[in-house]
Amino acid sequence: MSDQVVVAMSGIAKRFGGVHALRGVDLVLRAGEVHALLGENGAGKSTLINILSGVVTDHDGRISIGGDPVRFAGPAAAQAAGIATIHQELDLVPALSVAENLVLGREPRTRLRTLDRRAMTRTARDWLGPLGAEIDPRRPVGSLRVGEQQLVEIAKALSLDARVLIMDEPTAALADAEVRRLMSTIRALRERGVAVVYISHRLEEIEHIADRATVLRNGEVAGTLRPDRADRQRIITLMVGRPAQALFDVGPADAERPAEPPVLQVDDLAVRPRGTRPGRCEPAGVSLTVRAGEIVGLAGLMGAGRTELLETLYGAGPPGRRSGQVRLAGRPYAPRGPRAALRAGVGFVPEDRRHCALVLEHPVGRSIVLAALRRLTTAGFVRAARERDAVRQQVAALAIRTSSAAAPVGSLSGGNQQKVVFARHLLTRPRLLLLDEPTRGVDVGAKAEIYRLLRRLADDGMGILLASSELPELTGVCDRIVVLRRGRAVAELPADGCTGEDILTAAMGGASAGGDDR
Amino acid sequence: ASSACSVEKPSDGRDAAARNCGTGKDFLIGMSQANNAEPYRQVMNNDVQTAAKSVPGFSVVVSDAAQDNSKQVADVENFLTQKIDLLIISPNEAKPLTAVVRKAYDRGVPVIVLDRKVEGEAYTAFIGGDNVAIGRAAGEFYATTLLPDGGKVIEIAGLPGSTPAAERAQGFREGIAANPKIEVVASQPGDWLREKGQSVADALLKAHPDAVAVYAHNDPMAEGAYLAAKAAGLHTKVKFTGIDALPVPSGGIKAVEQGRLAATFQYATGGREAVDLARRILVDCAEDVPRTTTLDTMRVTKDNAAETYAKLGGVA
Amino acid sequence: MTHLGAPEKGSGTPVPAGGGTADGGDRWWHRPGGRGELVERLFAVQSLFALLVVFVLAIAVSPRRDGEILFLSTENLGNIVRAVSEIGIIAVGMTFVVLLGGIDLSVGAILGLSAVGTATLMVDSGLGILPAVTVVLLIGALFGALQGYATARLGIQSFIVTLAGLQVARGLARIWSGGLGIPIAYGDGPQEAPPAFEILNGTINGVVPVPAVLFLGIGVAAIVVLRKTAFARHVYAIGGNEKAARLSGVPVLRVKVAVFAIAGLLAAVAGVIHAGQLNQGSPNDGAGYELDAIAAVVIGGTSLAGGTGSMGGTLAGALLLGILNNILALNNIDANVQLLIKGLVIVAAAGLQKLRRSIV
Amino acid sequence: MTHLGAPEKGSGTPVPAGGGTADGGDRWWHRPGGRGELVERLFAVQSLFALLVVFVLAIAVSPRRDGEILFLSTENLGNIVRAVSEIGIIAVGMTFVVLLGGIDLSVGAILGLSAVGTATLMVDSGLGILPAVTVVLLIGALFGALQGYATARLGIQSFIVTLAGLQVARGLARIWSGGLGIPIAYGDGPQEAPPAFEILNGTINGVVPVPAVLFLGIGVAAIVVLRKTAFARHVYAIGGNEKAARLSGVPVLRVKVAVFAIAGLLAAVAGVIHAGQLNQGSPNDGAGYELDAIAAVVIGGTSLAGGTGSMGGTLAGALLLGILNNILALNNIDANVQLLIKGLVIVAAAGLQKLRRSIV
Ligand SMILES: Nc1ncnc2c1ncn2[C@@H]1O[C@H](COP(=O)(O)OP(=O)(O)OP(=O)(O)O)[C@@H](O)[C@H]1O
Ligand SMILES: Nc1ncnc2c1ncn2[C@@H]1O[C@H](COP(=O)(O)OP(=O)(O)OP(=O)(O)O)[C@@H](O)[C@H]1O
Ligand SMILES: [Mg+2]
Ligand SMILES: [Mg+2]
Repeated sequence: MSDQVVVAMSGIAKRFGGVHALRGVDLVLRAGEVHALLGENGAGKSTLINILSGVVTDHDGRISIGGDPVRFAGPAAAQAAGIATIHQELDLVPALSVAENLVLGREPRTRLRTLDRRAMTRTARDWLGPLGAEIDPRRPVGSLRVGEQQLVEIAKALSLDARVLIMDEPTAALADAEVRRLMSTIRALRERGVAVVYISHRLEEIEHIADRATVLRNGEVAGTLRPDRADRQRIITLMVGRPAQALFDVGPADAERPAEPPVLQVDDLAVRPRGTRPGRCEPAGVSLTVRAGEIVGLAGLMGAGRTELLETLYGAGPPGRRSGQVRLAGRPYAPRGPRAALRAGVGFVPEDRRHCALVLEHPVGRSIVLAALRRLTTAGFVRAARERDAVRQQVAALAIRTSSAAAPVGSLSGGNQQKVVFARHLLTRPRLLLLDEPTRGVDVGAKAEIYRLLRRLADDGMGILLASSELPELTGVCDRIVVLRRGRAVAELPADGCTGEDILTAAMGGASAGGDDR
Repeated sequence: ASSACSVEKPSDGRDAAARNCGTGKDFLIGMSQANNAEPYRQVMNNDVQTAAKSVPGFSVVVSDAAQDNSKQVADVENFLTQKIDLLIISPNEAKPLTAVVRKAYDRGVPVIVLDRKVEGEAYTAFIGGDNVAIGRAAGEFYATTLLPDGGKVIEIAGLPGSTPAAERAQGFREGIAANPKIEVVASQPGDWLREKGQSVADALLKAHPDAVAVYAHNDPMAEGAYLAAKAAGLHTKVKFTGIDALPVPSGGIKAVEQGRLAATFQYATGGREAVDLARRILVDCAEDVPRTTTLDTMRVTKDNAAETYAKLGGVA
Repeated sequence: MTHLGAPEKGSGTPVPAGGGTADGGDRWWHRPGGRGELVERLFAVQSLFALLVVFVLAIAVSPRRDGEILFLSTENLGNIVRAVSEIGIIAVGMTFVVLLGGIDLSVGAILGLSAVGTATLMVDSGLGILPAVTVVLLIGALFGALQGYATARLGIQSFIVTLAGLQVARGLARIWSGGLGIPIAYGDGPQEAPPAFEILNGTINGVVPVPAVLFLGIGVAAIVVLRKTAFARHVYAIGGNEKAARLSGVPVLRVKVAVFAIAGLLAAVAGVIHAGQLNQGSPNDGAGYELDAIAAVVIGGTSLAGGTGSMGGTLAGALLLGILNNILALNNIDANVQLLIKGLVIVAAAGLQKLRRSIV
Repeated sequence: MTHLGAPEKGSGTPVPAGGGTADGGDRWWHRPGGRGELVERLFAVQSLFALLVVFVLAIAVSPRRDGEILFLSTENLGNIVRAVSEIGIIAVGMTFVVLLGGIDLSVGAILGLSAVGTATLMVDSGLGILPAVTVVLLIGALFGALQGYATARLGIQSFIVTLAGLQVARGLARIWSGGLGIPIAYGDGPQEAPPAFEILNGTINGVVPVPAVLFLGIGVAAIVVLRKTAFARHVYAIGGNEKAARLSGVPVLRVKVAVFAIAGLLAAVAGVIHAGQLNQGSPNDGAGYELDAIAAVVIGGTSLAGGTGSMGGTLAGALLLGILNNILALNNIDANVQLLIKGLVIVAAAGLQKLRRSIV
């Protein structure tokens, strides 16, 4: 790290209506440093980097780059100034190919001013390769998995060859192997003198990679520190403003409890969908049991078929032929759609909240009650008082940070949006809750809240099936862990004494795992 | 004044026209209609079809250009592809259809033009009414019979820009000139439509509560105006006249008969006359059919309404 | 809900900062405080506000006679509402469709078909008012439902389905009527309609036209439906994000079919009124009404992208268009200039809507 | 992965490490000879395929006279292409707009305005062909650009902006022309247009109508633009995900303005041709052309949601509509029944497009 200041932001403030997202933040980025931005959901991290990347232009305060004051008119201006950004939400054009997305806005041209497709493909290969992404550049982005799309976003930002690289939760959709490759890529950038802004709620990543960290709280700087020297408890305290409980201190599973009856029994479930659905990995022989009061984890590499399994159990998979047996509370269970699943007492929190759960313009309250309207309705009319109580309870129980129940969901921070989806399905009082990466983008404090909540729900007799790419989450929260590989359940591990390495080994297919065994 | 490229040179179609005729043969007649959505034109189609039924060997196909000049050109071309024996056309507008009518005529297809003219001489016969004369007849009726003591008149005109609208307005003013006490106090287009006539009359009767009569350029608009006046309780004070006098249940003759309109003025469709001409050209091989037939108008009032309705072949 | 009770005391539950949930109260439920709230309140009634502006302007430019403002006479006001009642009723149905993220181009043609049906069934088939109207409304609803099914099931965009539906309905109307308007005469004889049907042409207390009453009645009912029912929540949800709605258990197919059926039904209602007002069922009537209805919906603040909007706005939008038409006609503005002015007002009204979003 | 059909053999197939996508099956979209490719290839030319089907059907049902298939006569085929040339040219511009995720309802009115302009400028103002046409095309492009600016800058949906634009353009055309068609007489005198302009009514080699040549020329040029330029990538990107495009530095405002300008320009081109073909500039012409053009675009496989579609499809769609119109007329189908049939064909064609997506 040199001491050369690349970017200096001072006195940055921004209000959205009545909400103070930022109240006078100073931030200095030096060449060759990885600068972490930490903070609770809604602390103002994304807003700050949106200002730096020219997305938000009407703010107070000054920005200077290399000593010269600047004022960006838009994203293009920031890019031209050497600032590349990976935004928190995936923003790619689904119908365009990987290569077209990568060079969008600065397409290479031939001498005839026409598109130079060969150069485009080459660029894409060059930047995707080091990330370990074997993605054909001609594939439409819409056919990629979320993780692959995330890699494309990263490659796209890298290809700008910028002085400043901003990454807003780049690993939220990535599994372990990809995260490791990304870390080495970032290290290489640091060597080249690039200033990296790194936002993540995974503290272990921060400890691993960051040189300095700025902690935001309520739109203000709560402190700056060196993550490798500070202990985790101190970071968390800075973030939330008071000492916090340990993340995985969820209280012990009630070991004394008699074995509860199974809520969900899956026996050799397999699905053969009609037509071809590229990129999907449907269940191809899954057996597992979830008992009442139990939290069962679903582990696997990216694309192992966790999402597809949950979707199938929720009746949201593609149409096709099913084989095997599924029982819910002892009765045969084959939902024709999400509606039937909900009625049978199954809830599902999907992993992609923007596309699968939320309407950003709709009010928080209405978003929360959507799936449970049946219970709040008499003769087709929604009972206002019941609705209000239900929303209040959920907002309190999940500590959703919103200015009002009428505020649009889109005005909430990412993590709080996730909690809204969570609340929606809790409100249906499911006996079985299917969770797909439920804490993606949720801050540490809130995560701990959610974990405690899950445990409480389980103790009240709910069965929970939790798919996650975060190994500590699986080992810390679950009672048992089922490992998927290519749509099959290949191992079942007790959470007690099971390590991340054990899970990875099983997920990769035994000790010989290495990728050369295809 | 044709130019380079290959614009068809007029060939002499006169004798070709006589080529395909005689008794005992089958004839396909193409009827190109400008817009079926106007009741007047729908009745014209019906008249042509009914009249053709009584001529042995005649079969008629009707196309609807839906008020689109280009579509009507294509319609005529498709008729030519089908090798029709005679073309009856009621053009949407004159100039745009002149070329394709000439093309048909030059190929030896006799052409009878109905209602609206085309330019030039390349057609066999024209049959149509005289809108200025009709407007004048209406004006004279106002001047002498309806409002001998004068008064304020509201005009609800046809679609802005259409020739009949202009001519019916002009004729009317010529007609009322005889009585200087008659004054046209407002004129708004009702686009030939009943509901437009109604809403325009709503506003105009409001703006001119002392108006004593409404001169509408066609019967549907007159009926619309009547409805508006009725809603305002003015229908007994104000008199209404229309134009067209179609012999159909929804037409103006019935409205006169039932007392809603004081009078209407016939604008004949010419359908029967066209088929008659066609018979003379195709069956009788007549060479010298009249080049222009101007259809007379007729004033329809309560006195002659029932009788006229029957005479024009209206169904009860 | 036992397990989700009040936040646990003392267990470290983070209290939402930033004045969030703590002070609770109804204010929290309703709206955020502060400047945003004020602006939002102002704009929530904004299409009403625009309506007011146009109303005041109309008074200002209205021609006068003997000191009387012609525009303001009870009769003229009644006429305005009567004149917009058909478009207004259609616009109510259109609002549901647009909220769903769709569009319905067939409503004008359905109006024509229904007007023909009303006249034919009463006059030629000799049905009574109730059976005739019932049949016509059923046809309209069924036609709409079929279109909804085609969009929802085959996944074809509603623009295309209803563009085709427009042609089909128009063709059917012309075939049914033989291409000519069917006049409605009143009386007890054969070929005559029950005189009671003429009520559609009448007024209540000699002031308020019956179609106007129907329009406002339907409008108010629709406001209630849209505010209070689960069905409306489903419509908004589908319009906002169909996939999310499906995953939340919304019966997407059923809701879509119902919405298009409502649009068809209301177009048929407008058709019955049309026949009653004009004493005639004409197959060519209603052409272009769909565009006016859509304009009313959009001026009322409902987004064509679906998912946001209100019914009150649509009513205000329809009335605004009606006043505009009326005042232009009262002032004898040239028909072509009227076209220009109306075009510009539509853009201005839609622009105002956008302004709102960017301020709040 | 095994999603291509065959069940997985040998349950022990190991996973590629670090992500499951490396298996060859995922490259279905270019794997030579794969089933996916075949289906995709088949459907890529699918609107062409539909065109072929309709063509063959037309031959089969064509009336014959003296053994000659009337449909197939050179003259008839020429007529078909000439008849669709205006709609086709408009549809080319419309394709850009629809790819962008917008819609342009004003093109028919712009056609009318341009036809009036062409006639007036040549006949009344005595301009030569080149200056007159240039002015008209500029007006069309400017009108489109203004609409594009209004949508892009004020954020009003293009449906509304162009609906208003339709009224404004129609009003201007009527005012400019005095409401009457302006006839074009040829000659060298005053009030006469240069005879060379009549070329638009002529044929090349006595066979191919000039408007048809223009249509196909513009179509091919548009195909090239859409395939080969960065501009086209930007259009697709904005239509697919406007926010992503903006974040990538695509000049969204400029692209939108350009696209609507192109649509206006091409509508003006169609207007010039229209005036040339009909020897008249009539202010009411072109009404409803926008819907036909949109139908051609959608039948050609371009999604109204924006972001996906092709220009070749649009050309095929326009020709398909032309053949349909022609064969229905040749068979003397009743005008009302024609309406029904066309409606159903449009839905069927759009349904076919959907089928494609769900199969591939
Ligand atoms: N467009 C907006 N309109 C209104 N309020 C907004 C908007 N964007 C952000 N906010 C508010 O600004 C605050 C900061 O949000 P921001 O997205 O910066 O948080 P964050 O630190 O990135 O959180 P997370 O970790 O959940 O992503 C939050 O209170 C949020 O509700
Ligand atoms: N071409 C496609 N068509 C439809 N759905 C797809 C496609 N590609 C990916 N998906 C779906 O997108 C979702 C996200 O995939 P993601 O990249 O998150 O995989 P993952 O969650 O890591 O893997 P898994 O959950 O299967 O272990 C999955 O439901 C996947 O089935
Ligand atoms: Mg954020
Ligand atoms: Mg997943």
